[in-house]
Amino acid sequence: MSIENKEFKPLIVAFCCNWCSYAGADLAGTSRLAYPAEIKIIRVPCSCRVNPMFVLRAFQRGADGVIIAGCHPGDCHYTTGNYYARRRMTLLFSMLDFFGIEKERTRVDWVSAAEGVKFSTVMNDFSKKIHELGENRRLGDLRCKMPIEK
Amino acid sequence: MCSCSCSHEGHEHDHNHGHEHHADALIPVIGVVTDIRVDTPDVKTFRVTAPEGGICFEYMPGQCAMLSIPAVGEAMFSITSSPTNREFMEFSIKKCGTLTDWLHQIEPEQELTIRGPYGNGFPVDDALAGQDLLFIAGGIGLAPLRSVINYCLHHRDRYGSIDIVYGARSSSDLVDIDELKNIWPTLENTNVHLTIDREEEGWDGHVGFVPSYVKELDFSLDKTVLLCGPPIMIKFTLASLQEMGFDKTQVYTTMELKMKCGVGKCGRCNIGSKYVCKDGPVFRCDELDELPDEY
Amino acid sequence: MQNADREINKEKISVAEMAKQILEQGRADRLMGWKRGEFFYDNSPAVFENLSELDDFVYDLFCGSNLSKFLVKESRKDGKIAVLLKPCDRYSFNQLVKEHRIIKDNVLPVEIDCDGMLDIDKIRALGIKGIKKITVDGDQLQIDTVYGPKTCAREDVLLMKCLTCKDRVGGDRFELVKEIEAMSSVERYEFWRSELSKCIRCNACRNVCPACTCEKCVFDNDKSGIANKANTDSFEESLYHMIRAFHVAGRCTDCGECTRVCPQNIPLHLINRKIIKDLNEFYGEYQAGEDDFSKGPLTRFDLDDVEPDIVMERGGNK
Amino acid sequence: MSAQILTVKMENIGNLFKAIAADQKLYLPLEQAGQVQFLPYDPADDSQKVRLDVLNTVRSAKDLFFPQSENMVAFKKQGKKIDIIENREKVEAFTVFGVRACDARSFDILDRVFLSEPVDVSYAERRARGTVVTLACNEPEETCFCETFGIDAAKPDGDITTWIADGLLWWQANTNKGVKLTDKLLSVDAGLFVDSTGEAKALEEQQEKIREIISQLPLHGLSLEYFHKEELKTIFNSPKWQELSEACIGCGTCTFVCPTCQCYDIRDYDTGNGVQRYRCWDSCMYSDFVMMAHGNPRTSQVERFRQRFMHKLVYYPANNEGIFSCVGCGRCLAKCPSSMNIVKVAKTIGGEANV
Repeated sequence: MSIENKEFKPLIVAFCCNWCSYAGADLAGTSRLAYPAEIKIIRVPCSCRVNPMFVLRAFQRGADGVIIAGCHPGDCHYTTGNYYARRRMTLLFSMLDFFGIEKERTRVDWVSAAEGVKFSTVMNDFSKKIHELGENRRLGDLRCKMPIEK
Repeated sequence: MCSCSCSHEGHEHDHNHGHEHHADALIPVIGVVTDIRVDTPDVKTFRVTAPEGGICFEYMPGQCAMLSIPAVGEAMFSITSSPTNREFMEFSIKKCGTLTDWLHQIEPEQELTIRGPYGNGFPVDDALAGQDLLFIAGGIGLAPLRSVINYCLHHRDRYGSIDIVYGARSSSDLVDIDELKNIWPTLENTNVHLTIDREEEGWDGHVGFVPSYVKELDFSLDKTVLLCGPPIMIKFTLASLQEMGFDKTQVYTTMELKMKCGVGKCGRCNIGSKYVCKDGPVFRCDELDELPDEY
Repeated sequence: MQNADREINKEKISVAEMAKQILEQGRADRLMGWKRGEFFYDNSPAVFENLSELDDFVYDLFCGSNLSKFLVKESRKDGKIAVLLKPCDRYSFNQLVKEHRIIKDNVLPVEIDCDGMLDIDKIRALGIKGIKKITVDGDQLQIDTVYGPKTCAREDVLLMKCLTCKDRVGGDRFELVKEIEAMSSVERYEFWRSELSKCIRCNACRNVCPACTCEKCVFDNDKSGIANKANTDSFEESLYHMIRAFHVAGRCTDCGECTRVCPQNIPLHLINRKIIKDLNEFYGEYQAGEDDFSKGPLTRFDLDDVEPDIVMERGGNK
Repeated sequence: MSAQILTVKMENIGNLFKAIAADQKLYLPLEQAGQVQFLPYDPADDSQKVRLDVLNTVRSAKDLFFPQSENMVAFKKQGKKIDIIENREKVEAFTVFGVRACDARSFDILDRVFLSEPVDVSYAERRARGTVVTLACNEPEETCFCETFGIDAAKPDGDITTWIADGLLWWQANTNKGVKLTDKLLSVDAGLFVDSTGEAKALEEQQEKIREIISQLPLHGLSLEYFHKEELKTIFNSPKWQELSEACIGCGTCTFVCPTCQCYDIRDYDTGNGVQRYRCWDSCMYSDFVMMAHGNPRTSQVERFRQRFMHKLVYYPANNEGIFSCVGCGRCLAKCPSSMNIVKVAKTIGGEANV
């Protein structure tokens, strides 16, 4: 495949907590702050809802980067969800790094409902990183990328 | 000459293989669901034709076909229609798993994939020829037998008397087909005996389980029996028949196990050394005795 | 380690004698131990119900398998079952009790000594074929083979898990993990590709793992979308092992069974050890299965835990 | 058939591999991360390590004819329409070198399944296009019992048989396919082989040596006499299955390393661009093997364990003139996590004959 010749259009999956980050995204939108269109937001009830399987699943289906955004520690709608998510994701990302998956492809950030500007900055920044890294080839299912033909 | 059954558009064979070319028995063809009929609250009958009309392949009564919706599932179903019907094939399917749930919510014109025919079918042209036939079915068990009944009725002169005993949990669970109510009972030398498990308002027919009803009906012992239904019903009906004096060699039944390939290679549907998809699904009851009890 | 209601070999009698006494004195109805195999090295886990069955009982240098997982099923049967636990197996046992996977009241744990178990695969890997008999001679093994006598150092053919035994002062169990961490990202990727592409998805690592006791595994669940039985591409080779390692994170006692049983000799324990090493560094030393009550590191938290970007800052080349 | 015996010096064996690999894929027992597998040989890659000293590859040679996973057909769904796209991989000619006598016999056992009507197309194509070069076993292991099945490790079957003796590789073609490959190699490099027909004393001595070793192996004389179809129900109902299966952890190791296990699954994978239907090895040891919507006829590991050994020792022979579905390669003996295997089963169930 001649991916080099084509302009790289990344696919970024952002798991956003319903109470803070998703509202932050809303605020960014209503404040007319731009963030890249390649970021696909998946709303989750809490950052803690993000099963490590979700992250791998996103990579399987062709994501080039995965970011999880939740309430700031201490501000979780369910009191403690993001604390668990923090431990879990730290460990997961470290493990992925151990497998040789570029560590810049994964990220966790805390964005509150009032931080529309932060949401836009974080997403722009993350997207820039992924653009620099290029296509994810180490952790993706080839079958999902190639068209089925005879 | 390519003898495979797949003849629809878009299917091209690579004939450069020369002498090694074989039709791939695992590759399906397209079938179109042209009509869906609700038979009972959880049974629907699907009418399937080839895209250009007509049946998808030749088959014999009692044989099966693999139906599939890609990415949903693939499963073996007995062909309910008689091969004498050249216009369409029918499948009576009970809602009980992933694929069947899906099939129950489709609408006409839906395409599915179909491959077959698989299995041995009933010995309609040899062992059954010239015999008085007794069909005993319970619930969805009528599906495979319906194909045989209609085949025999089509070739009426080749067989003796035909008796059909059919039972279900309730009157609404009796498969609601035209033949059962309006055709079979009216035919000469053909009797239909219906029964339901429990008393019900508005039901003036027989009430009771199939095994005991069969005994009550007190058939003459020279009949050949074709038996199909849930495993427990088969077991008790067979016991009743033996009590009446029938020999196991007179009774044919069909088996059901998990199948994947349909051609006796994937290793799944064996009972002892027999594969249900290839050596069955029709077994004479004395043959089953030689097999281990694992079904 | 909690020692209440446990059998401990105080009088230093042989393990076979202990097993006999337990059944003889009716302290348990059944006993889980090891049964002599076809050769001298292929002992199988087995349940003994009476003294005559104990004729086949064996406890020697080839009883590496961890019996605690069998108790998930066995402790749900009628009667009491005694189980022989080597020091390292106790951790798995505790962990399973903690997770309520073993019904504690139905089990009599019997603690037995162990000097390290041998790995027949390692002996074979030295090129020693047609093995007929092994005698221990100090630090050396005398191996009688179809092709004449051979020797090797005992240390070289110990099971992986015995090299860094938790109950002895051993080597640094994170040594290899550190080596891999020190590689560049590409090297790490190449290392795991080469190892994991050997995987035949036989599920032995999962089925033997005392921490893998889900009633229905996600990889067996057709509705999960990942229940593929074979590795049809490189992603699946990795996915299976990533998910499996992560699912036992914080619960893995580092018993080493996954690596012992892998027919392709994939060093699966390295993934688990990486996670254990991280947990220790981030959240303080923790040994799963040390006791049967404490909360694991992933089921608790601190307000000032490290942030996930610590991964960016530490270890390895970019 | 040509009885011509050719030799090539072991130090020149690389030339032989290069000559074979010149116009087709050549599979050799190569080392990968410490394990030996049949992998494609690349003449340009010096880092590849050929291991002719290792007896059993973990994955048997059946992988080359019946791969662990292969695409069958794909579908595209659009509304109510379904398109069938045949995208099975085209099989090119290939040669596999270094197959042992047991694995070579396993192809005959698989043939009886996959080449019987209806013929399995992809297996048949691979069989037709694959040339099997076998290698005699100079150093059999204690786990070997191929002799039980009438297999001669000193003279394996295959399109071409080879031996290593006296610093030489001895080469003898057995079939038309074997002769064709030999002729082609000679046409590429006339000096590749030396004709040693009539001077095969070293070879005969090596064969004698192998047979001598085999007669001394611990499993020599293992008898499977008890296992015949007349005893099917007795064997099936034996109470011993319960204790035999106790240690079984229900993994698929034995089935996946076995050269004769042939069960497969057919699965669909939704790639997002279409649905790929593929088939892959399956194991009767798995709990979902015969699971269907209305239940599972084998609910415990006892039944699953019994199925595997009944299939090998009773069911398969009942359908195939008494031929067992086992070749005595010893992989299950070496690889089972609980050290359960067909020999233990044979000795426990078919007791008397083996005391």
